[in-house]
Amino acid sequence: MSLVRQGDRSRPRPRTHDLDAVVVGAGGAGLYAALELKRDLGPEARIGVISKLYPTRSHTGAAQGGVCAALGNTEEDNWEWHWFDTVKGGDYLVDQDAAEVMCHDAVETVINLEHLGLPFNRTPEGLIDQRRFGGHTRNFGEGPVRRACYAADRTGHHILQTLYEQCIRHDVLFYDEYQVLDLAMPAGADGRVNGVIALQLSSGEVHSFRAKAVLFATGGFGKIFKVTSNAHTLTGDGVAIAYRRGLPLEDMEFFQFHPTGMYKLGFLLSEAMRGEGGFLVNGKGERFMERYAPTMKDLASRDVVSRSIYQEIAAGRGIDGKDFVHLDVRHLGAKVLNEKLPDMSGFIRTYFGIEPLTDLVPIQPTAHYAMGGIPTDIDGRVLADESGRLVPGFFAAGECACVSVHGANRLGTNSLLDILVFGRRAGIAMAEEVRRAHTPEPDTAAEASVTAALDELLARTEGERPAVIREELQETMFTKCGVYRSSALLMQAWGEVDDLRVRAQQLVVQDKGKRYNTDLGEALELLFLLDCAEALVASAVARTESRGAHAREDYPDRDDVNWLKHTFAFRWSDGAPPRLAYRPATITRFEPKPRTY
Amino acid sequence: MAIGRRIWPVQGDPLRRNPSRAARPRPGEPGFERWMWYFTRISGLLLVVLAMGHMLIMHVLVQLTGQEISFAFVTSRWGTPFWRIYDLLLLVLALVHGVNGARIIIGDYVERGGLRSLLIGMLLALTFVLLLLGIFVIVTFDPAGAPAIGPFS
Amino acid sequence: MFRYRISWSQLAWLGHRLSGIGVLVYLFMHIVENATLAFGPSVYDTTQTFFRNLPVRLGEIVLMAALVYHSLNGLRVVAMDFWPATTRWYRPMTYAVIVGTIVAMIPLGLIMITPYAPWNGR
Amino acid sequence: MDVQLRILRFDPERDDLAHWEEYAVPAEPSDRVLDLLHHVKWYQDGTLTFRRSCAHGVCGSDAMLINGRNRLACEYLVKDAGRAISVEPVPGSQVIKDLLVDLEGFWDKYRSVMPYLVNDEVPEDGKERRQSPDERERFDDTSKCILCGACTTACPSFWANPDYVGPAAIVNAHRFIFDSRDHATEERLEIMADADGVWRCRTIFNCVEACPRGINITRAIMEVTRQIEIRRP
Ligand SMILES: Cc1cc2nc3c(=O)[nH]c(=O)nc-3n(C[C@H](O)[C@H](O)[C@H](O)COP(=O)(O)OP(=O)(O)OC[C@H]3O[C@@H](n4cnc5c(N)ncnc54)[C@H](O)[C@@H]3O)c2cc1C
Ligand code: HEM
Ligand code: SF4
Ligand code: F3S
Ligand code: FES
Repeated sequence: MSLVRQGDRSRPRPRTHDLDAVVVGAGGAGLYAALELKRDLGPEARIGVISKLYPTRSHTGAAQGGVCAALGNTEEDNWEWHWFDTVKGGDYLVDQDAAEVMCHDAVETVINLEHLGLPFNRTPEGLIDQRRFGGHTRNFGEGPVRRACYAADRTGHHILQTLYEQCIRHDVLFYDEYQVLDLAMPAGADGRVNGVIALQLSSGEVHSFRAKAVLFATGGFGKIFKVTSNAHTLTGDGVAIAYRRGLPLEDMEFFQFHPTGMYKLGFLLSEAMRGEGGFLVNGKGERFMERYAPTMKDLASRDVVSRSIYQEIAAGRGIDGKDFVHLDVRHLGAKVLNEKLPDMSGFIRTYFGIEPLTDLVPIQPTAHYAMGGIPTDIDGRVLADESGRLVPGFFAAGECACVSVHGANRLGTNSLLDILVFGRRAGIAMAEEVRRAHTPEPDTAAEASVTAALDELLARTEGERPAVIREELQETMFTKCGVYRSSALLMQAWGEVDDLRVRAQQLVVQDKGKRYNTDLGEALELLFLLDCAEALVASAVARTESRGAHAREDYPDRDDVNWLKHTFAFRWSDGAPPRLAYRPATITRFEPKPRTY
Repeated sequence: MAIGRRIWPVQGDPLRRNPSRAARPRPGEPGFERWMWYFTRISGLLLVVLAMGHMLIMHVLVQLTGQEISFAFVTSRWGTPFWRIYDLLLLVLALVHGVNGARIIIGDYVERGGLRSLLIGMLLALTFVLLLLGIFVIVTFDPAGAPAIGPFS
Repeated sequence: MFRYRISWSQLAWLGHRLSGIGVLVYLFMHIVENATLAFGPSVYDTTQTFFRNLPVRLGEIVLMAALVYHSLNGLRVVAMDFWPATTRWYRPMTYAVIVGTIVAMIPLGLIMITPYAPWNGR
Repeated sequence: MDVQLRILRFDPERDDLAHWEEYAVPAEPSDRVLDLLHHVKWYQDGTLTFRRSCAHGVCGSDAMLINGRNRLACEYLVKDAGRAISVEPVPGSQVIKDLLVDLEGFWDKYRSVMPYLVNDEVPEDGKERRQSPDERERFDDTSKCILCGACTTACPSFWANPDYVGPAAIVNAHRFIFDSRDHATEERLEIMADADGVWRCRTIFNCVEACPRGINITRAIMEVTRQIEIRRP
């Protein structure tokens, strides 16, 4: 066997790969960008997709409910209504120019997906079928509208598969199971990003990828919370890497809690369950959403529903006085449950061992989606600071980016739309960049520092295991930085996260091998999580208002005078608290109004 | 504990063939495997009648009617062309069906290479000989006056 | 491979393989045996008496069982090959084949064993 | 309650041969086997290696041989698995480390069946192509595949002959062969008719019993076979 035995830690020189463009992350955003790049630049172009998971394992595949576009296939609809809903749903922190682009391009993008092969459910006439979803309304808020295009409750699965399939067809190069650890940003090249440094998981070797344009589409970081719908691998790698490189993170304080997570497990029960007619009941058997949102009821936007659940629980009206309520879907009937929501029904049967047709389903809000992330313009170009200066060669799209089309709270189905529309636009913008840019130079300093950091981690024999620290972090964030926040809780959380960061400098990895060292991988991911948590808490402490998903007990009102602006958090220097700066939200058509549903 | 070496031959370098890319469809081989697939199924259906019929007559009916299998018995059956054709069909179909099956089984459990070719070669040779022998016996059998001394003596 | 828990349908396939090979081996021998026909009545009849005893008869019963099983299961396979929808009932069909073989072998086995059975005074 | 977890361990950097190791893991009946593996990895032995991501049966990362059957560790609960649980890597595959096997061959086969829609004609009005609900229903079952590999690695025909393209790849070919929008059916059928294609299926049904998505794989294989008969006589 040609293997390096344990104990021999001399690392070979990094292997280098020269590509035209490199995409990090093979979720919906990354794959669509790669596909557009390939279609734009032609068969000769070397477009690489690096992913720490096999592409079809990406979390886009877990998305269920649908992707919205004002196709108007089942009832009248208009993309401007969609635009309004998005802005209102985001509690007016949305950049309206970006949301306009998204809602307008939605129609064409969804149709393009159909052309690529996505098996949408169909209407009897053979058109793409649509259904209701939370926060989506007719005629600027009059009542619910059918806008979510769907493929059973596997919309994300089909988006992911369809895009992967077409990437295979167009011969995109896939580097599967490589974990990106750093950006190549050689000093003195006007801050240009021209590649990434990655760990090949199968061999433990450090590889260096050079490219004329780099896209980050690494997904979210829900794993900073204890109860979350996110996968174990959603650890904010891309977000943290950008942050460490001195780039800002936008609106990190806004993290969406989805109202219907499975109790304790956190897995998501899609909003489609309510879209099809399911509703929430409290311990007294009341449909309590009628009180909080008289028009939209259970289909009000997610932050509203999640807060309502917490208020019921706080008032002692949880089931048996505990911290959960029930979702009632019994009346939907076997046909709807088995044909339109087969996977949801399956989850309930498998993990709770109960029958949704006859039993009430215990649910609890679950950490779901990061509205914030790496700031970009409408073509996925990353912003270097609050003034709007760009980072040459660097792009971001998907959940790890913040365009910001979701503002303070994302509407259901708008995230798949975000990854598609902006993944695609980023791809097109990158093709432009590739044509313009010249051959990149290597960043040997980054290579060396990644190798050194890995060696140091592996060499340490005493310290704490990552799992312990991660567990404490998740507990802290969930209880002190969750649906309801307050100055006192946030300050506690801040202190604890700081402590954990210090302790994490002494992480110990038990596995000293090279091949598939997942122990090392988890340690690295914990460090990424800690960075995300730090930026999140710091941004949340500063925002003294309640807006969208950021609900503060001590500042219960929205404050448009002082806070109609995006937070930009910068990593200052190790140890010091992040520096915060602000950038006004773009308002074009819809003036902020109080938000009711 | 030595477990399943054959199942997990950990050979060589763990490095992958990255980047992975669209595999070109393999060139379609000529459809031998396909025709044998059909042949197996169709011959199988015919064999239900032929083989089961044969077994029922030779082992069950004979028993029930209190007869014994003897030269005379064979003479009486092969006196009519119907049974000769019947047995001829049975012979050819069962042999080809069964031998093809055996070929597949060898292919499944013997690694590609010399031994596999050798075994399959031997199988085919044996089959060929037996097929000729069987056909010869059925076709040349003379019910009227069977010779006291056979052609092989 | 050998630690994979055997399911009924996997067993059914294994049985199909074994019975197929068994019948094939018998067929090989049968052809050789029948070649004695070419040597005339006396040779043939002597060889036949050779085969009239209990062990050979038991072997023939096993052969019968193998063939019955192989045909029934073969029919199941052919049905699923040509009418894919029948795959839905693969489990009941597998049980039916196994039960069917056993049921069919009771009378067949009894008839075949008759001449050598104790109640026939041999 | 403690569960006895037996794991077949193998690390080529340290071991010459695979060996069993036992762990006592505290567990609730509602815990998944994946939770037990995590417990071992996080608090007992950090070197335990396996793949996982979503933890609720949608990504297909964690197919392994648990209690003698291929299943997803995240979909198998302790209350069904019992108090003595054995976990091994999926059979018929090259083990890279512990429960993690080499899947490159699996993906190569998947990619070799043209698993993508081929149809570059777009309706003149620029809208979606029409497809009736019935036409959509035709390939619904096979479109659920998450490429976990549980089926292919449970197939005795594949164990015997690793060149067999395998049920997972056929399922994904079926997904497109029966899509009314596709234009490359003939080519795909030609690939399927290869000597190592559908003919290697011996209707053993281990695949169906292993599939976490409940896909009737054998039916799909036989439907593809029927199409070869009909469309490529
Ligand atoms: C359970 C659930 C249900 C949802 N349902 C809906 C819905 O119905 N509608 C809707 O609109 N949205 C929904 N969402 C949200 C939406 O699915 C996600 O926001 C979106 O899929 C994110 O896609 P992405 O492309 O940004 O990233 P992901 O799909 O998460 O992909 C991340 C990729 O990055 C790779 N990666 C990460 N780190 C690294 C690294 N260091 N090196 C290399 N590669 C790396 C991963 O391997 C992966 O390929 C849902 C989310 C969840 C969790
Ligand atoms: C009586 C009616 C018969 C039927 C309906 C029948 C049917 C079949 C079928 C459908 C197969 C294919 C199985 C598969 O691919 O999974 C098969 C295989 C086989 N048959 Fe038969 N058969 C019959 C008689 C025989 C006879 C008489 C013999 C022996 C000479 C025989 C020997 C075999 C062998 C060796 C195989 C290969 C098994 C395998 O590949 O697993 N069969 N049979
Ligand atoms: S068919 Fe089923 S078992 Fe096979 S890869 Fe797909 S989901 Fe997994
Ligand atoms: S287990 Fe294998 S033989 Fe066919 S029915 Fe399934 S692919
Ligand atoms: S971890 Fe995703 S399927 Fe089990």
